[in-house]
Amino acid sequence: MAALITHSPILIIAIPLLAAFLTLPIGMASKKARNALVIVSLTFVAFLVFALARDISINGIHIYTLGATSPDLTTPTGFMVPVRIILEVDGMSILMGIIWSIVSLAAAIYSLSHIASETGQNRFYTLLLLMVTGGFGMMFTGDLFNLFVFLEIASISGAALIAFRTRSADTQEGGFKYIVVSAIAGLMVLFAIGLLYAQYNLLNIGALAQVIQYTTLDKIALALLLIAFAMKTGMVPLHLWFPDAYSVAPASITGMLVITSHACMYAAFRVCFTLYGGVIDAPVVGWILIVFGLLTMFVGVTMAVYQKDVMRFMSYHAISQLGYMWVGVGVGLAVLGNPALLATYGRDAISGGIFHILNHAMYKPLLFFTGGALFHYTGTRDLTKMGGLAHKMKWTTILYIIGTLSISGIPPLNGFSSKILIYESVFRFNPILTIIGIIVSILTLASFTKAFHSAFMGAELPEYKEGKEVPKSMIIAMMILAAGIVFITLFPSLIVDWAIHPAADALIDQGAYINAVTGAVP
Amino acid sequence: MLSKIVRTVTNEFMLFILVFGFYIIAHGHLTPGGGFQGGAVIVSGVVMLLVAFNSQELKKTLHERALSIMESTGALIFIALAFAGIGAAFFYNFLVGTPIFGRIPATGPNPGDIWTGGVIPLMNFAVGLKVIAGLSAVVLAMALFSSGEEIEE
Amino acid sequence: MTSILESGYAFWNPIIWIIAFVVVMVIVYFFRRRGQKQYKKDTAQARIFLCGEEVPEAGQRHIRVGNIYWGFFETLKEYYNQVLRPHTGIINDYILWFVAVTAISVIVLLIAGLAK
Amino acid sequence: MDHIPFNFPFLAAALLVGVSFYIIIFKKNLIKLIMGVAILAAGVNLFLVSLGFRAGGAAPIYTNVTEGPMVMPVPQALTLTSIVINVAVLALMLTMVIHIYRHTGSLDSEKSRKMKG
Repeated sequence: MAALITHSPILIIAIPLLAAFLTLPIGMASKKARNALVIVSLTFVAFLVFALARDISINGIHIYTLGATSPDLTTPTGFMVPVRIILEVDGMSILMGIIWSIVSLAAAIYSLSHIASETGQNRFYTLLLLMVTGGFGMMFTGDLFNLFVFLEIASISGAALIAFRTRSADTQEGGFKYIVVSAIAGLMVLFAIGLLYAQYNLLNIGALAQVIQYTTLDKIALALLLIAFAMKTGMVPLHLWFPDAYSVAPASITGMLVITSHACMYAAFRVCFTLYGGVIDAPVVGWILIVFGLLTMFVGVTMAVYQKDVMRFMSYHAISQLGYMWVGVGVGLAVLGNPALLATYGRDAISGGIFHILNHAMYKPLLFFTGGALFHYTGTRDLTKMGGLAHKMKWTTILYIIGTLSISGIPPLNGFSSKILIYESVFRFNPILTIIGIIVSILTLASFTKAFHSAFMGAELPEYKEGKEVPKSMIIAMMILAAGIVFITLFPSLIVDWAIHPAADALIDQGAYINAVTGAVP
Repeated sequence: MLSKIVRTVTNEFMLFILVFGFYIIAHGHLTPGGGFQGGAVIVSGVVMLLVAFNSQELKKTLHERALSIMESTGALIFIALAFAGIGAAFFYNFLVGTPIFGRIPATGPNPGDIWTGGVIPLMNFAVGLKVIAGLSAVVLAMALFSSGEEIEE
Repeated sequence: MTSILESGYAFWNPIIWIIAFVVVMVIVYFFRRRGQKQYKKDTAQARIFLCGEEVPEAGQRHIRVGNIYWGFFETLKEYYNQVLRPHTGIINDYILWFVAVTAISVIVLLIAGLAK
Repeated sequence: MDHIPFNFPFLAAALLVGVSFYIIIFKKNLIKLIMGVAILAAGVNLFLVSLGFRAGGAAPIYTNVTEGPMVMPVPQALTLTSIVINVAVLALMLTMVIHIYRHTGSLDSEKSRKMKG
């Protein structure tokens, strides 16, 4: 068990990779065996993630050096700086890892019946597992170039999955837009990494953070990294590709793509807080994040009210919710240089932003899955053609209501507990931010009521009289996420104390991240 | 399908391209090159075959299914080699000092010894296998696409 | 208690909300119990009554998504005209926005650096 | 004036990046757009590989090398990885464009789009 935990960071990345290339030979022999392989490997990965989380909460940051004689040997004998690939898992990384393990497992279970009628399922699961690898890699790596590689792995497999259903033109268009945007964002990240490498000859984030100077080139690199990751996240006005790509993907993949967005957001936070943490012009960058965050919230939600396609509608909501996180963490970043303000409300703002990532990662895939269930039942994404579906889809309706109440921040549910953290801490920074946040929340509820009415309410329509509730595996996948929502709803302070505050402290405390790499010199 | 002269020359050249590609793969740990580069060289031969014969002809020899299995095998060998070092750490070069590719060359300029590098030459072969299969499948699929045929699975 | 979330001003406890919710549900159930039970199913008593008019078919009766919030969009027409303009759906424009935002960020960061 | 030849690769990289962004933003043909992405990748790769250049350096491989300075190996490894990734990206893009052309009969990014707003 101890050895398993020691090696768990790389096992979490490598097991989906191994399973990805096993799906093809096994899937040719038996479909059932392949499905079992996918589910079992992802369950095992989820178990490893939770075991690692427990270890990190006890022993602090977990370091893993690839190819070394011992995993904690970060700097090889005879070298001054870390040269090997290093995985570094701290409180923030492991929180993202927990989210990703739950959502990817739910998405795989959902796919079992959502994809059942498509051809090329072996490839589908290969790509899905590769995407899982890419996501975990982005979250756990302590090396800038590795971040780029895993970003590209996640992007390429994601684009292929978006375009998986080749029958219709819009999937191809969505996949093409996603891959073009990803390729350009990825290349800009690489360019920025080159700028940093040219000055410091380092790629390790911790070692780089120790020597970084904030020269003009560093500023350009910061802007490139920040905006490239923000584009992958879907920040207004760089969100235009987001609904195009997310609305056409199979619903299980859309749920996972939301978390890859969060992974890019995590990378942006990592760059701002850890890489540039000591030297960054915190108020300016913080205000950039806040301004774009407000724009994201407001434009996202107003565009969502306008939509008539159920998946596009939810995609715009995903954009709008991402704005809350940018604002929360942006406020924290703006007061990073001021310990007094940071203690009064900065830490709470960052915690609220991160808590919102966790909550959003539970209810948004759930809503996308219900959207996929609607598509599964009706064969269309067009809300104007739907109506009266609650008569037939009882489980989907209940789960949709849970997701709706949660995303709108209706009090007993988890969406509210993170929003109140953001509102109250941000209010002390600038009251206008809270007011806009509340308006956006109201509009969110209004638009979800509209979608709920047009899809589920009303008399039973003659064209949907026939048909059954969606298959069991889809319901189970939605149930997993709904159970997560209920758990966070009932025990918000348990979650905040055990997961969110360590994550926020991991972002604020740059020194611990650096020491974990450079302090371990033998 | 191009003329008989082109086809014959292509067939003859294919051997040299294969040999050169494998040379690059095998010497990946000593000279510039490696799995991807050597694989790409061999796939350039496949592209040449594709030009000389047409995609329908080539499809009879290069089966989609075989290419898929070959690609998966290459990837699996690579990951298995990485996993094999997990006694120390993932990707640990456990073959150094053993009879297989285990010689340790002197640091500094040396004439080059093929029997060095530990798992690196083996990984080069695995990557080479994957690249040959993967890129061949890509060019073949695109050629079939543009000739208007659907590929199954 | 693991449910109480302390924020800056006050505390937040979902359990209280759930208890309140349950109490409201009990009251609602009480009122529902007091309703008529003697009506006959599958007769005119249970049918929809619309001032004696013919009730339209289910498909006609349902208010579709396009007709909801008409007034909202009518009021915000100007805003929507503006905000829909960048949503062209053309991939080239997406990259133009990226270049523009990156350029603005670089300029902002450089000017902020000069001010110090 | 001594340093000008060594800055030349960076100027070329900047030129490539500029040209590629011009193509990506202003050319509506999807195949040209893919070419733009390829040129952008080439520009970034050129930038990376010229970072590691040292005047008079030999290739960073010990086999049969002459004594003297070597260029830096890490940027070359980065460039190689980036090239491999770009092969995958370009292949995927081309496949999707083939599909788009099949469905819509057009390669124009304005005419072939189905989604907006």
